[in-house]
Amino acid sequence: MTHDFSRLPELIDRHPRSPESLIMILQEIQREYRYLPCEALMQTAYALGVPLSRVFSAATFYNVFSLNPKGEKVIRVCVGTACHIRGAALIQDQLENLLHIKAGETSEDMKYTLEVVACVGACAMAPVVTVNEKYHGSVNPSRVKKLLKDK
Amino acid sequence: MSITTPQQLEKLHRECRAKRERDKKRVIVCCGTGCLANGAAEIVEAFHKTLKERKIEGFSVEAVKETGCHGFCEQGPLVVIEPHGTFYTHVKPKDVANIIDKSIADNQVIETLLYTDPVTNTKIERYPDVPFFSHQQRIALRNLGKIAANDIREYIAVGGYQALAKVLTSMKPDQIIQEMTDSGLRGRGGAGFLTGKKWRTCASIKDEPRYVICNGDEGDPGAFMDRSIMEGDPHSVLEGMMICAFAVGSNQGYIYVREEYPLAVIHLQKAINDCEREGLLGDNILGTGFSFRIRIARGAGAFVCGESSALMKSVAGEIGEPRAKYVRSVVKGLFDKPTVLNNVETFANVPIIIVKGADWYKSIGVPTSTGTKAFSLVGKVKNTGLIEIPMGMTLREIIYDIGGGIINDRPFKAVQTGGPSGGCLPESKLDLPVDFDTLTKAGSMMGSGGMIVMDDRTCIVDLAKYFLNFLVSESCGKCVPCREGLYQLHRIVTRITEGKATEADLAKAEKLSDAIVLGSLCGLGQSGANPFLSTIKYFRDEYLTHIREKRCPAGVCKALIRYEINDKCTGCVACVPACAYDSITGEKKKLHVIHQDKCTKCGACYAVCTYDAIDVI
Amino acid sequence: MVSLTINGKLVQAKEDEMLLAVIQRMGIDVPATCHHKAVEPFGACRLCTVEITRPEWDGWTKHVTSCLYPVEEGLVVSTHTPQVIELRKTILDLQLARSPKARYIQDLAAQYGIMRTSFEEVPDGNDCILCALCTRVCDEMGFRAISTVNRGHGKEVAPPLHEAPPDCVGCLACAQICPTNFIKYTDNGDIRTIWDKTFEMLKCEQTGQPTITRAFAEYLTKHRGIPENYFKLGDLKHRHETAATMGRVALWERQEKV
Amino acid sequence: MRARFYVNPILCTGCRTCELACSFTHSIGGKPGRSRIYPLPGGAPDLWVPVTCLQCDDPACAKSCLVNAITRNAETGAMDLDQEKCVRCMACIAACPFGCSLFDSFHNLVIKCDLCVGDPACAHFCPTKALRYEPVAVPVKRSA
Repeated sequence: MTHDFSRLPELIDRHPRSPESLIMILQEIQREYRYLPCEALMQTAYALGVPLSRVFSAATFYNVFSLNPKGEKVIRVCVGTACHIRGAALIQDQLENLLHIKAGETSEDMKYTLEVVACVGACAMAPVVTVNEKYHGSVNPSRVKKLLKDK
Repeated sequence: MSITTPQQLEKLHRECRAKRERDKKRVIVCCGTGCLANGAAEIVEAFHKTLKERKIEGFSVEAVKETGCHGFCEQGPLVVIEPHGTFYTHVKPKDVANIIDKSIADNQVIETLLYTDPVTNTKIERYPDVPFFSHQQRIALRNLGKIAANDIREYIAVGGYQALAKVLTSMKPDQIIQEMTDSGLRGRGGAGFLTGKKWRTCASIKDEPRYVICNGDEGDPGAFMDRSIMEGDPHSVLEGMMICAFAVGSNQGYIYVREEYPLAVIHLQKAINDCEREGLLGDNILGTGFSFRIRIARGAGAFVCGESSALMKSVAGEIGEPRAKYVRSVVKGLFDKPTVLNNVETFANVPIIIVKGADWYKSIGVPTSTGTKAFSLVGKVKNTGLIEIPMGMTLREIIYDIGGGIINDRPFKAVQTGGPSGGCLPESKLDLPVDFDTLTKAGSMMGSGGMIVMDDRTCIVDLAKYFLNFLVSESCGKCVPCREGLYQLHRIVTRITEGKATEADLAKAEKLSDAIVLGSLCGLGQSGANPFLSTIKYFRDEYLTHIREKRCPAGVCKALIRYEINDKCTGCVACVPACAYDSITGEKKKLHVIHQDKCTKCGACYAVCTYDAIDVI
Repeated sequence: MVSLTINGKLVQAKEDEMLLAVIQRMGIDVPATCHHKAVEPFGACRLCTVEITRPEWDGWTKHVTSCLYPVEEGLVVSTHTPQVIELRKTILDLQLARSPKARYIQDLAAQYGIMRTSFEEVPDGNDCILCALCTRVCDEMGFRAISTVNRGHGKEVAPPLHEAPPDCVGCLACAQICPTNFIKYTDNGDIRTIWDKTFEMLKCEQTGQPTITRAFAEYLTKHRGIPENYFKLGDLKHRHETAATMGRVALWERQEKV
Repeated sequence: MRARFYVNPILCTGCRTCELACSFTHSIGGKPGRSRIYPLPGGAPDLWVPVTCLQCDDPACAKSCLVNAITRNAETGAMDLDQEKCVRCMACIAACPFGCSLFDSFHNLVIKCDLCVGDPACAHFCPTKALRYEPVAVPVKRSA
């Protein structure tokens, strides 16, 4: 997959050039490209004067970052405690089945990425599924298919 | 124009308050994450659109306020008409025109939108009368659902930044710390360390610069109090931080917000920008010579970053591996400098303590745990949502009076507090008062405030497995007891849920748990065995049933159950498409059959069956 | 100087010392698999945990990792209480489940009476015990070429992007410090390979004896001010040159005297 | 520093007693170590030079050591190598222009002369006094 990396310097320049900014910059890059391309890691390391090993270490430590491109729609099943006891596992099971991918994977056509997330903080509406930034509360098995259809 | 003196602030406060009072009616649309998920944004839009077309005497679109979370997320989207307090639930965009015509223009109440009390089955008109709210006492959450979250003037109108003006003009740092100490406020992040004591230590260290960090990394699954405060009342957090900064002599603050809360970041950033514009953050605040700035640091998805030393590493742009805290972070914290780290809710409590005084605060709650505590009451309880109660209220009052009891009136089984590191309390402990020390003594903990209620359909062993799985995936992996120990403990508990364990395994798990508690480096590891230890303490029988009888009484552990269709089946075929594995067959209007060889025990059929025709055996 | 009691003996220690240093100086065998004097204490293996108390604590005790705990006046330390021994056993048992074939861990575990792990062996286990000595020594030396990646149970030591690390100079410190010899390298005198990166070896211009990698020498020249020409010869040839020079001087001095 | 190590090649007979003394003094576990002193031909017939660490004032070994394992011993004046700190990167061996940081392949250790913590065995046993360890008033400047 090729990318236009011309926006990288701009993303990096949104934050002060100090090691403190590392995680913030990686987040900008993740938002822009939906993953962290190698090129971006190297440019970030160079710009901040941080060793590449540290950048890679942070990129693999935190959940948000992904070294593989994510799909157009990132579907996150909240498996927080409240969601868990209200049947999040079942929702996850259904989604895995419908999309033919396991949690953490991306469909071959790059349309969907399925993830589980510890808690999105919408526990009162458990179980919760988010599609990109949109929250869907009180999801039940019959609503799962609909989730995939609408935008 | 920026505010440069306390007098100007006072003047602005009077102006804003007067403006607020001039509004005859105010429409409050809850825009917390819960209500947004249910379509609150569309409601706001509908108000704007409809009000463009219709002119109502003495009511403008400005009186429609988007506020933070009311707490009663279950019933969202919520609309409240002030000052009467008419409380509408489950509002849809199509209801908006009706609300404007009837309730705003004509003072009528729309019956169909009112909340129905599940216990008495009556409609309740005003929201303070709803039992969910009437049993609460809101201090940290005082402004949630009252003021527009994004408007600094609204905050100033209700007395915001008065506490800041008070400390800057009439109090010495030492007096502030003394006030905090006297109030008995304990850290709301979970450990319950005395806030005043922490500030005093920090202020006494002869090292500069000092930092103030607000911990908004609310990682406990099942908790969202801090999120609601950051989204709904960001200024109270900022004000609390400013007061703390003045008290300990700091000029730089950070708010660490977890990745999953993008809205909180937006609202906090807006609040910071507004404060900088108004001169409440920056150099020479209110002309007193005090300078303070706040930056937001975003988490990137790591539960362990809720631990103070890991959080500080993360703020510094490193990976969140905790360090041993033989030198406490209040002495050597961020960038090895003295650092006060408090939780969002703690900071939100600070301004009101300054305004109303330590004695007032101390009068609430119980002597060792003063004040109130916010909880997110979730799980299998009828009224789920965000609540704040005085310390000392019993679990039973919370679950049954505020929460309205268990869904479908099933039997109560356990309540889990304190997140993954906390514990489960059984029915026999329901009359315990909720405060730091009592919960700890009972084998659970206050934690940051997640309160998850479970009924008899929740398997305790499965729950322990769930939490252990969470902790294994969230362990930073630095120290052996946590990395390897929790992994092995999870393996043992998993074997129990699969019916493959023996009683010797149980003994081994207990011994291993002791080592994890004793040997781990940070709080995550040291409390990492709690999901197991606290459940085995009160629910040993359930473990033994899994081991000896190879049976899961709650019908949850897949390896130990099977689903079967009983003769209540009407042949409605609802379950057939629900089964993703084609394991249910049967003709319409005839008894259906589950083919056990294909069944993966996902429970989809059980979830969709409305005739109670599927048994879990 | 501070004085403290360790296993009943009164000992003296320097103020900024850590407990473990004093314990080891006394010849007490406390295992510590993530400890090395070249790097800062880390506190990851937890094997050096000891029990501490003070007379005024009224019998209350706590457990601390001795590698990270600074000595204190009047501290009372016990290194082998039943509880501590039990903890070490469990930790070694856990390490053995991850690294069943590592001799170093086998030997340590055997000392504590554990011949094989009582836990499930970790399916993707290997000899790496994640003590992070390699990454820490690399940091300490200033290269910061490798790091731990991922977290929790999936943590491992790896070069960035799992490719040849750009900052590595092939000094082998990581491989040398590794207590289980997990970090592999090859060196045939001409070429050294570590972390999938290949390095040219410098050789003595006269004897052909290989010394260090060219990249390492260049680093030392650039950052440590070691003249480039020092690296032209191996140590043997250097000694011969030294002898020749000193010999000339001695002869010259003798002639002067005569 | 109270004493200095003197080498007088003129007196050296190449008897190699110093080598033996050094090896045995630095034995580990009963096994003699590699010697840290070598009498080598001095470029003239019958001229031998015992080559050992000069304990330079500005030593290349310490500068090249990235973990600071080589430090000056204030008592003896020697550059001491802390074996517990050494990570065997061989930088000091490559950097020493006198070839006096050595590798003991038998014990897998980097070694160098430490003046036997103030009583060098080589000087002690040298039959001709070609090696001497004697008090000095003013240290002489030398550099690598």
